[in-house]
Amino acid sequence: MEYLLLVISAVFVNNFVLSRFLGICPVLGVSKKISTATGMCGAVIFVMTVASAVTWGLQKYLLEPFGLDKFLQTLSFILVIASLVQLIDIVMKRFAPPLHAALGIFLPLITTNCAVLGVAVINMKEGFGFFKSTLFGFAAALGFSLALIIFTGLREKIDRAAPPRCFKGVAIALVTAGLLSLAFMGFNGLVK
Amino acid sequence: MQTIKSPYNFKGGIHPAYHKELASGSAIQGLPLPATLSVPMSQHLGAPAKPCVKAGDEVKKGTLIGAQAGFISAPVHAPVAGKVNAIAEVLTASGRPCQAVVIERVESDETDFMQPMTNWQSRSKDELLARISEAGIVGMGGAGFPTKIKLSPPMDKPIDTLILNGAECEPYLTSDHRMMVEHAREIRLGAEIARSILGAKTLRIAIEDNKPDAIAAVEKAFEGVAGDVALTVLRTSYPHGSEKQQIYAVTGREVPRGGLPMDTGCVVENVSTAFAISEAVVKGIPLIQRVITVTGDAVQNPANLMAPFGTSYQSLIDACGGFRGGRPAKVISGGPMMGFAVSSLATPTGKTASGVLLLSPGRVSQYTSQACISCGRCVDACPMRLIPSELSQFVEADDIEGAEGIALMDCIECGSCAFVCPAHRPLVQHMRRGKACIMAQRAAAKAKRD
Amino acid sequence: MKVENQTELFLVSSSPHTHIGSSVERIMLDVLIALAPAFAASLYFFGVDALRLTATCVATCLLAEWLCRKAMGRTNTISDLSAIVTGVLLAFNLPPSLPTWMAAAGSLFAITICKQIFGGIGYNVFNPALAARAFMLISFTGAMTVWSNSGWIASVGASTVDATTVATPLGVVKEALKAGAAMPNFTGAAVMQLFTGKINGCIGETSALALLLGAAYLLWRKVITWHIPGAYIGTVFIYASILHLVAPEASVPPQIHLLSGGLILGACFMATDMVTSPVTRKGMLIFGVGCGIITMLIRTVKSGAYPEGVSFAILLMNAITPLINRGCRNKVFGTKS
Amino acid sequence: MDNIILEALLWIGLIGLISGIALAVAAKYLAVKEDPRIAAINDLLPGANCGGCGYAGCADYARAIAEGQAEINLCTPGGLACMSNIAAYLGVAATAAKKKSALVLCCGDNDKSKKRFAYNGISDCAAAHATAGGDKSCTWGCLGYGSCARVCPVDAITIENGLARVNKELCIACGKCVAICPRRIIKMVPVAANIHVLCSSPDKGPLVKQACSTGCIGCRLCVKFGDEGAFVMDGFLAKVDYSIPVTKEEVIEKCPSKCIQRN
Repeated sequence: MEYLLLVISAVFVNNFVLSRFLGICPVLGVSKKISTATGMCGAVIFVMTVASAVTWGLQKYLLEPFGLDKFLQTLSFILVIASLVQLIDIVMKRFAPPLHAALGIFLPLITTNCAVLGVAVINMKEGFGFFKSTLFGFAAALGFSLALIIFTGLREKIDRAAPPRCFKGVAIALVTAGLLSLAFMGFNGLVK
Repeated sequence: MQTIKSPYNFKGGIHPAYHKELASGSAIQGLPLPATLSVPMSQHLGAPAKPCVKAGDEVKKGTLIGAQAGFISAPVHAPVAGKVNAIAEVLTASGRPCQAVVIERVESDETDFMQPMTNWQSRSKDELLARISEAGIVGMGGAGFPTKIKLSPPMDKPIDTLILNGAECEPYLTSDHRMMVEHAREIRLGAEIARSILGAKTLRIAIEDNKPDAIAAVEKAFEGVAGDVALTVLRTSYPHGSEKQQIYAVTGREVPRGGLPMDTGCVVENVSTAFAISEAVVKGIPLIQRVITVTGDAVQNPANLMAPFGTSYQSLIDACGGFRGGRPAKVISGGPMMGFAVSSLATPTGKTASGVLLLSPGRVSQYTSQACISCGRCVDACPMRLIPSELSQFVEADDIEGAEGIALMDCIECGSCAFVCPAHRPLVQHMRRGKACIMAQRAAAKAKRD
Repeated sequence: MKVENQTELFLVSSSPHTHIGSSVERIMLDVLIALAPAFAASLYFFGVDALRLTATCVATCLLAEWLCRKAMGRTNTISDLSAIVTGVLLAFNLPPSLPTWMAAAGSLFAITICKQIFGGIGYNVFNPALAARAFMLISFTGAMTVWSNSGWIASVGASTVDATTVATPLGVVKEALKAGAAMPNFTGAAVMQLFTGKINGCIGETSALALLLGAAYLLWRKVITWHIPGAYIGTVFIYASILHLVAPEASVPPQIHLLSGGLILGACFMATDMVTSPVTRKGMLIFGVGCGIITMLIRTVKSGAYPEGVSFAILLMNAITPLINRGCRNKVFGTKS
Repeated sequence: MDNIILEALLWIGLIGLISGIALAVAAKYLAVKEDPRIAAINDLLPGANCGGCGYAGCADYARAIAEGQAEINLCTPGGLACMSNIAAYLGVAATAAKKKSALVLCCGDNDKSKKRFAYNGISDCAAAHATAGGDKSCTWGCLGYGSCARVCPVDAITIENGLARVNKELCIACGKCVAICPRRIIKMVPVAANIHVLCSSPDKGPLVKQACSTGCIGCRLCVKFGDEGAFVMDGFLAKVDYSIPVTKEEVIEKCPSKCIQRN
């Protein structure tokens, strides 16, 4: 039950994109077509789950024992996550070229997706264990994916809308994202 | 023969105000012929006929004036006797320029018909088909597809059912209605000829239930036809005259997507086409005239006129007593749902024009550029079960590929969606534009391949 | 696109050349007519406050619509009545004591941010009135949750609740449950009071009777179909019944769920907003069921921040409407089964 | 204190080293052979990753160019310089080598070529053309519904009184308007040429006169009075042979229907 609540919380209540406002950049970037968006979701779910696991190990067995977690956390996490993404990039290019082509520039961009670093830092702050960290990473990525896919559906509609010229494109997408996050406030408090 | 109620109801469709009473009681009559007739060479689907006369030539009624120019094409015959004035360019009802043979009419009873085929039962299938082709017969319901091709399906598509289309679901029009009331015997003859050519076991005559006198006349005329013959009474609903919906209503079979009616073992022929077949085979008269309903609230005396092809709309309207209440806002060739609005009264009639509809400004509603409000009424109305609202928005945003992905090419352009659209969006025009883009892309891709 | 035709030229357009005669204005007018009984009820129960809020919202919406269209240099659309509908629906979702300026601010938000920025009617992705209500609920939390006392609490005998706390029926229950008190006793009279509308709540949502009259009119005029309201109310009923059967002491009876918290108003008038709901029948059913489940989640999870949740449920379903539309296309005629 | 900094450096260095080795190994053993031109083209692109070309970033666009799926003129930030660099690299003719611009070969606005009917439908030239053949009296002239203006990536086309006009200062000769015009009356002409016959109607004089007050009636005066060979007749329509420079500008005055104009 505890784990279930953790997942529900990360997906709906404290949605990474709509409530914590992390990872906005890929949401705006890859929300033009549903096929690209689903590919991105897959990549993010994979990266965030693995990153949660790896950074937990890094924290537990390296930073904490040596008393480095106070000031080396961010730096080392970024380093590890960046190389991890690069690795995935290479692997994907080799084994899933169409997906790689579909994700294009956005796969390397996961490196700078603050949601990935965010989930690692939150894991440490909350003091989650290995399994819980990994699960939280996975759930947070699910929440990211939910927001991305909902947003992609909306985006396809607003791309056909007729906003005034100055609001075309990203501006109107951001307004929509704001309204969507307003709607997600309804879940407030459902899970503490 | 038995009369049965249609056992299947297609999903969707609409019930527009029919206004058939304007002309349905008026018997088919002739009209004072104009001094000159411009006979278009393109009155059918496919390649336009090639004029085979030149200025100064004398023609009799029935003389070949346009030769068939390709596999999907049909010949054109002189509808009246006279002298060829010129080969000129005219705009057909659909707005496409095409060549026309302009004939200056002379009073003459001389004809140039084909040999009547007495005892057609003894003729071979090929002979009959050749006659139908020679007579220039095309589908008279609106599309104008050459009947000969329709009646000679490939060997691997056996036809078991011939459906005679007497639904006439377009509002206002009554030409097929009057044909059935007054010429049911000839229609029966034409149907029997077509049925024997096809070797179709089953014959169905489909008529909507708003035409009781036509149903009675057909019942009487088809008495004693051998085999599996029945009159299927359709509930009145537009578009029951569309091939796909009619085949479904009569047989319960759905024409597969991208397929043809013959894929379901059915051939649908309009009742007027059946009449033309009997005239050509039994009397040797080529297709040179048809019944055309002149109707609408802006014409003095709505009527059903037997008009030779090439008669101008002006002459038809004059024969009906002219305009009522001033100049109409819209003049339509065909019915209000799928007909073409014409720009000039000089437009000549043709094989596919079953009506001329004149609407006063009060009866005309205009399209607007309002946004779709997603009310879903078009979705409920679409007999092809498409999402017209979404399709039109895709096309509007030039996402033709996206529209193709949600079955744009399955649209039959029946107009049900635009009829019900509260935002008055020109939905059918969007569909046409999108389809034209796809056709152009496909043609370009094919040209690249070859 | 419309042609002013003074000349002798014929009008030429693509087919069809005839029309059923419906229009967006007529639809909006029908919605307004359907809202009339509820408006009358609100005047009866809340008096001049109902009039004040409704007038403020409608006037602000109209003004905002006019200004937006003017600023964007587009044809004016106030005559399509949609701004009035938004104004009335927003007003119906406000508590009677709300200050006038807040109502005006909400209306401004509804028309400019939720509707006109997207290009006007047809292009908006969220129901403007609901989005504005959510915006106000978060911005003016205090003022948006002050209710006048209508004596309903006394009649259900929720004595455990502080007598000075004045809340909506569902608010009363949630507070009571959070405080660990027993479920109030819902007498027949209390239910009847809910049905006629003599309860605390937003000005237009209280009288189920008046709203159902309006909904019947909309159904008769074929402005809406039964699918969304039916699926929505049905889901809430089934969900509440199951909860009530499992734990009668800890859950509100289904009839109370149906009659309170703006469910009827939401299901019949807001969820059925054409622009932001699916177009196919199947999609409408999914939309309604989704609204019902989310509403009940927000209502029944004890720690939830909101006692009611109809607006948020509909807003969330608005957000996934494009996805529903994509997934619920009809099977095209002639598709091989 | 020193110790800690040193330690931190050491650990970060170590993590970096391990990651680096892992990546290097992966890159070596999992490498995918790629068209070397993609990298080269990518280097020629500005690297803004703006997506303005319609592709997901410069690398994707470079790949599309290398595979021959994309035109080389889609990069807005890179502009002309970028395009000619890529053209030089790929050895294809840069479209801008001999500078051209689009020109609408029609000057019959709504006052000169009246409407045949009142068109009620979508504002799109192809759609209008397909509805009873278009509402302009001249069936060859510009319909003025602005499909070309909408497709123009640089907003070089404006519609004035039912007639499209190209601003040749802005035109980048991408050819999109030429392709979209349903009446095929937009042509690419050398920017240097400044005298044109702005009519596309091949009809005989009387027919043209009926349809438009400024159409070419095939009177041949331009052929007679213009430079040798600069104007040629194509049936009943005069055309400019752009390989011959026009010096005698009096043809503009000579043209009875005023369809020879400076642009």
